[in-house]
Amino acid sequence: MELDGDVIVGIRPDIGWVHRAVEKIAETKKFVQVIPLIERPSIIDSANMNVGYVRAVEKLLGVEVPDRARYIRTILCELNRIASHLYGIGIFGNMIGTSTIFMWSFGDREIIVELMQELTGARLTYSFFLPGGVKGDLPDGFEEKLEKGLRYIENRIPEYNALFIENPVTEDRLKGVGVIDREKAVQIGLTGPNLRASGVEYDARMVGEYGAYKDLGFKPVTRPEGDSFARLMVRFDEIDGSIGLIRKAIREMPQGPIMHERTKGMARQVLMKVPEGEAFSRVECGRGELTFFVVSKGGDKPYRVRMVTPSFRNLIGFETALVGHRLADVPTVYGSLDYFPPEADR
Amino acid sequence: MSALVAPWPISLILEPEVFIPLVYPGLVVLTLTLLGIIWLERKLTAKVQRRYGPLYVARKLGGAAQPMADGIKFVFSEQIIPRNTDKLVFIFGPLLLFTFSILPVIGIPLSPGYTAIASDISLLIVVALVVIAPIVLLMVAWGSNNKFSLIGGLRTGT
Amino acid sequence: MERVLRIASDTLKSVAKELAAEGFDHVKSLTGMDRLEEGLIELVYHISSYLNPALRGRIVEVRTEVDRSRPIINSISDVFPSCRYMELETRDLLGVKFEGNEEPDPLILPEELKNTWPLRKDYKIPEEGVERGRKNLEKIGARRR
Amino acid sequence: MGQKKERVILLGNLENAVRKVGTRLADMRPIRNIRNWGITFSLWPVPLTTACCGAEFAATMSPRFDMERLGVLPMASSRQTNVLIIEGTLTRKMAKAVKIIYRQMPEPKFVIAMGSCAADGGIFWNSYNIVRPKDVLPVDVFIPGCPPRPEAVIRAIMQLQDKIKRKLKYRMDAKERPRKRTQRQRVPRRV
Repeated sequence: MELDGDVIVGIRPDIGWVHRAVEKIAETKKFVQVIPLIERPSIIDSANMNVGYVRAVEKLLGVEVPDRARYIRTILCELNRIASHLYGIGIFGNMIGTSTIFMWSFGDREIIVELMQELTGARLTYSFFLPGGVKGDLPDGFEEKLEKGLRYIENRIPEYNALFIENPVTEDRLKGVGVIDREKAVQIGLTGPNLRASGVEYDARMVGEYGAYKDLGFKPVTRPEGDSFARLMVRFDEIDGSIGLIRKAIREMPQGPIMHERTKGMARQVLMKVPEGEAFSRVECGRGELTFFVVSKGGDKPYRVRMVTPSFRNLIGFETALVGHRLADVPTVYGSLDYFPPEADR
Repeated sequence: MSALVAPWPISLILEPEVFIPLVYPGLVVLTLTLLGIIWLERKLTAKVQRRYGPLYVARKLGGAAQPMADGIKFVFSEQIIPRNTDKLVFIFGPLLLFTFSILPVIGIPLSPGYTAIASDISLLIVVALVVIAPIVLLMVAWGSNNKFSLIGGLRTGT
Repeated sequence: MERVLRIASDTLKSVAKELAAEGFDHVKSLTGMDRLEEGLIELVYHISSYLNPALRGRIVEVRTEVDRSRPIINSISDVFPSCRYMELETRDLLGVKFEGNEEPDPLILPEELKNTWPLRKDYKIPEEGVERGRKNLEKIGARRR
Repeated sequence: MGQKKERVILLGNLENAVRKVGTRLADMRPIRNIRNWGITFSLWPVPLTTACCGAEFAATMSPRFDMERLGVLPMASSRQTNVLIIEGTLTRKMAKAVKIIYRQMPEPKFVIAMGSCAADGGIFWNSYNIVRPKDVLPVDVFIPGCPPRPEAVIRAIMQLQDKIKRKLKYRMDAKERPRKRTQRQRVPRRV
């Protein structure tokens, strides 16, 4: 970061601190073993990572997921998105200095993590989706717990507004800081809430062919301003959107099998030979759009797994947002772009 | 009164001349209130953040001994003096900073009958002593010979 | 994938300009694949559009090959700035030199792994597997079951 | 009176003498207990999130598994901390930073390696960019799990507290630390 006195003149991100070579290791593992591997980069958003890879493998296999599995996938992905947004808001609050918001959002996130543990058994890394379907069905009594948890989160959001959003200190620090306008955001290829906060109405859930978003009638949330405050508010709006999606998904949950016949049972999964070919899939993670490009040479190990994560594509947002601002604005913009280093370095 | 002359050391402590600065509004009570305030502040921030504060240190008192535990830890931890700093200023800076921030107390009348320096210009003394603290702060910032701490010192000093 | 364009490596910039004119505005992902047998490195660009509602759902896949011993190609980060860091990452991991987008120090790898190009197929890393496990057991002299 | 007798006072190396007396005195029964009690209940970790286990460490700080009950308070500057928690995988670049921070910490310092990646590489064991923390730092407590649950992190802190109560010897500074031979593993052997 080059400074002229207090004003930032130039920025060159120095990443690679958490580069653990996921793509190189994926070439030494079987197709099913790659699932826990690609979840580790963004551990707080692992269901969306998992669904991205699994969609690519399903395209290679030419397998269609039964309806009930699609709905269960949507529920877990949306729950994970709420937890990921609460994590981002918590870190953002901590960077601005209000550690109360850090504690509040992490405390509320525990409710969602508890729900996901109820459904899948794990706190953070679920590996719940397999090529062809979902590992387990909804536990009984899950609907009431889910409804209770979601109502709790809905009652908590107004308290966040009162303490954090309507408070003048936050507005002075966030409004008009780190502005990325519409054309610039599209040109540098931002993704996720950062893109929608600059007024671009694009969400991979609209165009992606995964989950039950088309049947649930999903519409993205956008804000025109494009500054740090808009990015924060888009995340809060998306939490409400996700709560609505989950409730609708639970109401319209179809009956039926949860796994495709050809890939039922762990034995078939492990010894699965994927036919030769390439598949590209894109999925909306908590932080943005995640794309997978899986190439298979017919063996039981992938030839090449390419994974471009949202934080890696948001990395370029720092230069446009920060140049010209003061040194004190760096934490504000860093938190608002919700940059998660392990996800960017893979 | 004289029948109750206590043995020699206790009657010395009970003398008002010694008792006031040393015990009541003086050192002992001051440190106790200091520890109490630190403990209360940590408990209150925890209560605002919907969690317990320090708890298992002295379970029955609700973690009251936490400041003492921290103090003991600092007493026994290693003093690191970096090589390229100005040794003298680096060591005496914090000491002076603490003394100059406590020093104005001598001008303040602790109880109706008792002040350390009983004079009619004691307000002037207090104001004069309070002014010195930022200068010592800059000395501390200058002592550690590191541009970030210098910037920090300038920002807090002015 | 609806549209796949296989083009020679030197016409990449002109194709990128055409796509930009057509309404595509960002690169979703740039994949570098090392084809050891044919002695080639294949670059796959996935380009799509945010603003143009007609093209929003469609992704164009542009594929070019570069010779493995002399992997040089001109960069399209001036047409699509969004792929600047992806090009730098491919340079670090695969050794493909993008003219017009050079940076002295590596983006993702540490200093000592600067020119090792780990994603190439000839850069081997220890693999797991039953045979390897058995060899370790013999090394320890474990009783053969 | 005659000539004044020269009295030779054997001073020896004063600095060493004071150091020895200090360490022996600090290891005496009453002082050792108070010191160990003080250190166990105020373990302040460095907020150094090396990798993805940081999410679970943050969950340990959150209201539900509140770490501050045990007196653990993440402190900003590494001068006031005495625990270094390596949260997750240690890459080569991060290992250099961790080494610098470890040297900055004052002496009674401990290292907790959190997660199976920090124990022995975990799921990234065959990556070319991974360093085992046990080759870089003397590690006191390992926490299994990927990511370990917050209860496991708190159990590790309790284990560290027991370890301190049982066998912490007083050392004035790093010079007296017993040099344990840590075998250097340079690059994972190429197959």
